[in-house]
Amino acid sequence: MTKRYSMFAAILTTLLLVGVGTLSLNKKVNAAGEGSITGTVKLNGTPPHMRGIDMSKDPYCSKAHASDPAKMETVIVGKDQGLENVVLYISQGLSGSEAAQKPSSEPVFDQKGCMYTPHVLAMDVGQEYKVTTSDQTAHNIHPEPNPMTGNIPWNRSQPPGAPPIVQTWKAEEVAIPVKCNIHPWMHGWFVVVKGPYATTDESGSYTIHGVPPGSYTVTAWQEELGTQTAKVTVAAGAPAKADFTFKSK
Amino acid sequence: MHDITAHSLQHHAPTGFIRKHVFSLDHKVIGKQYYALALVAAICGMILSWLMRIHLGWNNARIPGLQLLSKNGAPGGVMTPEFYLQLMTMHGTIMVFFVLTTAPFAAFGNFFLPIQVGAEDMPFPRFNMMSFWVTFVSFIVLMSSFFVADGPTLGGWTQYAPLNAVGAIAGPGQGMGVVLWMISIALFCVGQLLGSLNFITTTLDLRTKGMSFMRLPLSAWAWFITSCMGLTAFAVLMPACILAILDHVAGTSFFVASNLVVSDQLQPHSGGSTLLWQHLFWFFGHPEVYIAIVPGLGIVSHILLTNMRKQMLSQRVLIYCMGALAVLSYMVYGHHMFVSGMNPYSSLAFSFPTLIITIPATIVVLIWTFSLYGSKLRINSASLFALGFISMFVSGGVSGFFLAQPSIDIMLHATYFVVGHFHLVMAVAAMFGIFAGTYFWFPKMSGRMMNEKLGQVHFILSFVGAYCIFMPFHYLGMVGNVRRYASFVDDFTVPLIPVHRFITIAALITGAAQVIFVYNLVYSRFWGKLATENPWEGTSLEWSTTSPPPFDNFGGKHPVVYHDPYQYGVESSTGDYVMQTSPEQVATPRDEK
Amino acid sequence: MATTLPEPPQIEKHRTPERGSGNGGWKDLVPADGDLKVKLDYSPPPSSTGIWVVLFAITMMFAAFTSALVVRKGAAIDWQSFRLPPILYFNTLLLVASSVTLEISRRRVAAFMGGLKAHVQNPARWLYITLGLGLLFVAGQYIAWLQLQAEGLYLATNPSSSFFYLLTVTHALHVLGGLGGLLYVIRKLHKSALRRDQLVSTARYWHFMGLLWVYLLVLLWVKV
Amino acid sequence: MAKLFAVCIVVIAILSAIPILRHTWVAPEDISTHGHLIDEQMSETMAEAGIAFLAAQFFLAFFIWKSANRGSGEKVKNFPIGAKGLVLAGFLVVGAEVLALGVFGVKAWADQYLRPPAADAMPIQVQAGQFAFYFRYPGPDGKFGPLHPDQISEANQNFFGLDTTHDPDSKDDIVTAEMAVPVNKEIHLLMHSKDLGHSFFVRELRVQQDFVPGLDVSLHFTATKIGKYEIVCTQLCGLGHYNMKAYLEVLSQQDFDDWLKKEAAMQ
Repeated sequence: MTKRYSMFAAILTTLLLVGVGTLSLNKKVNAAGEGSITGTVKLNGTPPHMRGIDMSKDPYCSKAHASDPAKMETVIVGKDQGLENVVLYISQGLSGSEAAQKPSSEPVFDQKGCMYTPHVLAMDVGQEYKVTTSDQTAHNIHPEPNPMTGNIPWNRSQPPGAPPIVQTWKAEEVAIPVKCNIHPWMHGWFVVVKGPYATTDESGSYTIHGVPPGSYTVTAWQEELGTQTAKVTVAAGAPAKADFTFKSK
Repeated sequence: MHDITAHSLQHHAPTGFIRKHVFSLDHKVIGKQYYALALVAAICGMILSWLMRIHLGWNNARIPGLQLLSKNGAPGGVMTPEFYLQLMTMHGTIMVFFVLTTAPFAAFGNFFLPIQVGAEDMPFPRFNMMSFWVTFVSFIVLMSSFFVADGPTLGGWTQYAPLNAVGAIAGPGQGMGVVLWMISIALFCVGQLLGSLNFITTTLDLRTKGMSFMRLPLSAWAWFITSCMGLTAFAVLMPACILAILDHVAGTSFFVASNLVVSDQLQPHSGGSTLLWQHLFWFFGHPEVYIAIVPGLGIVSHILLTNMRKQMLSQRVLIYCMGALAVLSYMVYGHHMFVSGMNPYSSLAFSFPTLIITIPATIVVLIWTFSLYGSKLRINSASLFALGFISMFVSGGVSGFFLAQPSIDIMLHATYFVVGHFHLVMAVAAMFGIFAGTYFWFPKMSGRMMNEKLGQVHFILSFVGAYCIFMPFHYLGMVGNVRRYASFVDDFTVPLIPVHRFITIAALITGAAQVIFVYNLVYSRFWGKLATENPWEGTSLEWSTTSPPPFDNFGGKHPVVYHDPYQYGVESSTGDYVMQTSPEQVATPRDEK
Repeated sequence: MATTLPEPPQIEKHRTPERGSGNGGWKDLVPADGDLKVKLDYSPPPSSTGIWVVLFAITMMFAAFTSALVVRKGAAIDWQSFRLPPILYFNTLLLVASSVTLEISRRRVAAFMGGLKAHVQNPARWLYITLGLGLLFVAGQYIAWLQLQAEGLYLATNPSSSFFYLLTVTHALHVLGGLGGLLYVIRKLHKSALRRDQLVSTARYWHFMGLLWVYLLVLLWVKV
Repeated sequence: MAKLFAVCIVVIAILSAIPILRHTWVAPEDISTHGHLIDEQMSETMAEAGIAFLAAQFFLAFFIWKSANRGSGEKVKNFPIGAKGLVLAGFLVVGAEVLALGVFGVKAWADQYLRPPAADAMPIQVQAGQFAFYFRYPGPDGKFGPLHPDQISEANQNFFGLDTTHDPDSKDDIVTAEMAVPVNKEIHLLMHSKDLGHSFFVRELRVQQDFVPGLDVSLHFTATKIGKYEIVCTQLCGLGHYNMKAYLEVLSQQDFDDWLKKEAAMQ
């Protein structure tokens, strides 16, 4: 008896799974119909002083910055107060299946002139990201996630000419600090979110693509100035707008 | 524990493969097992050193296939700094513990100590068996750390605190790797303690009729002295390892100080003493070095005597010197810590006994060298390696002059000078002792002779090669080239890279030469020509029994000893020597008494 | 309890010099003229030498722990002393008592083996008592640990507690080893295959455990 | 074979001695006031050790050459000076030698470690951490502010964990990544480790000292030659050990003051 029941249950679940699968497929198919969220992030107030970085410890690094001295990158303000490196993501309103979609592009975290480019790297949960090095000196990459989240810290070095390191994060976390112990000033962030996300460019503007119609809460995260949220409603085709303004401390 | 004596009283040779060859109670089989373990370990250690040398010679060169050894450690065959350090740590640990301690002490000692004192077996065969198998397990545990998450520890064989206790945040291998290392070494200590227990009781209680202490061969003396050192040293290292494991796993703070911020994270420990680990470790660590070399002294003297066909100028002095070395080795350990932040006055206090150690060492060398005068030296692989041992011992010893002085140590500490020093005096010399012992005793252990020609080729290559590798280390050190660097980014080290390449090439060739030895060993084991009872015309007890000896060593009867060892250069019915067991009376050439 | 003993074993004679192994080596020299004036002088059987070696190793181990404690406390700013659980003193009594009972049984068995008293009633009894006392001691130590944990003092709470657990647990483990030895002796006795030196070395080990514990207690009392 | 071996020994001994005699590889020139003591000690030891080394190797080779494979007819002889003579020689010669070395050595060591720094020595704090050194100058007030390990953040370049908002002493402290010192001025170096065991080694200064976590040690030296030198770590501290460096700038008093101003402005 029980055997037969379990058999029946099994068939049912498979059917369900197939159904869900096809649904989500349909979503992908009419991705054209999806909306997007765009806007700008600005700083209100005088930009804080970004202290210079003395790289004399490693001659290779200091040579790389001989012409333009390196500065800290915690708050970078572009033209008309646009804030760079702010990560925007949808904190509420996404259904599980929508959140589960992976963006196609693979985020790349490069080590260049003993600095991280980009300084902040946003990615989706479980999405593969790549760590590369363009330097002729060895770095070690040492992300230190919060142990509570279930993300596992790692620490590996990348000598010149070593192949890229490809990794994923298994849990949502805003944000994971990344550092290089060999060059203590090297510091960056991994921002791991569910669903679509965007990072502001030097003018502070951004666009989150691939947002299905609906109303959401968008969160903007800045490493120094904290987070802000805004409610937006996305209609098919028309991009919704959400601007943010951080007050400088 | 106690019924084992009873067991060895009614001696029956075991039947059945397991009891005979695997879990054997026979000291001879256990000795061979130790030898095999040491051989495997030595090969592993040598391969590791090759990889290190290649990396040092040609930085960031792709070593094809290296990524198979460790995917993360050598992505695409390029060795990462952490992997270099992991290889270095494992090389040191394997060589010091599983080769230099097991081969001359545990392997040869197990096989020949009971025979040389005229006993049937060790008093506690079960402990003896345990001692091997515990050591074996500890080796497996150590090697297994290659296969855990981020590889073995990179802390060096000294495993300084607090690097050994703060965990994975301090770097790859500092998580599971360290724990496995500590467990492995703690187990190793247990194994060697059990071994020392057997060695000491054998020498004290199981000497046969007529075998007074002064009639013990020098090798037996060396093993006895070594086991006394081992008993003291390993009994201190084990607690230290336990403390370190607790610090690492249970969050205690024996060695980890308060307010440490590793990689921007404040550590939870409080108030531990960093120097405490160094004191405990080096209290073991320095005697350990002598545990590696003293058996060599004994073996070499034994072999030289047999091949010189005359007595040493004085056997007693050699014994006293070995004893003096053993005692002094506990008073000098602080010379590893001159610049460690220890009280500068204690640095001075430690430097004088260290300098004094050169006196017994020098006397040993003088006795050896000047005893050669007027001898009828027989040149064979064994005696060659024994003589090579002397040369190496001297070369490595004189550099001790420098390191014994705190003021000079300011300049040379932690440079390649140290590496050259301890490799010559401890590693190479001890290895030569092992080789000499192998060529000398192989007939007795296996019943077959080793190939003499191959042996001599192997010797000359090893001798020249060893110097080519380790002499340049001293020069590097004098320039100030710091050891334990994965690659040389300092401007001034760039002109030294050719030297490193030379060393690397020499290391590869010399290493390859060891293949001859392994081949010779394996070939002779099965197809070598049969050995007689006493191929070298030796006098000590091991030559008065068949090769290989029967299960109870002397075939039921018990040897009676009539002479001091080494009655060479006399007229007797047998030739120019008298066995210890022969009652024949001869005029001893020059008696010491 | 299997206490019926068969015939008492033979009176122990010095074993014949013919066996090389296990009976102690011959210290007397054989003069080179070859005639053997062999005095009946032999070193003690290995087990009684061996036990001293073992005890030495254990001493070294605890010496290392002690020096660690002294250094660690010397360097410490974070050392918090605490009151030792009173039960420890009771345990001490137990262990001392066990030493006494073991001594009694050792003499009885020795006399019994020596055949001086052919009909000692059940020489094993005192061994069983010793065994019981030893078990009680370990149990008592366990209770002491429970009490400390009830006070919130765990292994990693403070260096003082770390050392307390470290020393007491290590000692307790060694005591358990001694209990094993006792069981072994009892078994041998019932098989009437016990050799005197086996009992002697077990006794030495046990007494040493008692001494060691007293030392540790003083150490903890002074330092912790 | 014996003769080949003997020749090998001699050749190797000579070859190993040549680079020493020709000073092919020597330590970089000494730029400190105490360094010459160490160098002298070094060369004395080199002379004695070198002679011992060569003598031992030559004797060994000679005896091997002479006594190898002698005919069965010949008798074995003993060296005229018996064991007693050798032991005596060992004790007297080597004993005197090492004793002399030890005693003279004390001078160099004492100058570096037993003599307290001069009262007007300039204090500089160095902090070692994985895998870089950072230096702190007390600034005009000549006082170092307290350290707050919980506030250490390399991301914000607060390497020492200073609290400039609350500690007045910290306000004017100057934190730098390279170490500049005025020439011919005694420096009192206060050594502090942030995380693990490290070491401070400057070859030209003839200075090496470990950092002890949880225990601040100090060091003093006087640099006598203007130039740029390397500070390296010699205590295995992790994967970046080989690249744990900083640079020591020995400047004229004038340049040093300017440099300090520049660094102060960068804070």
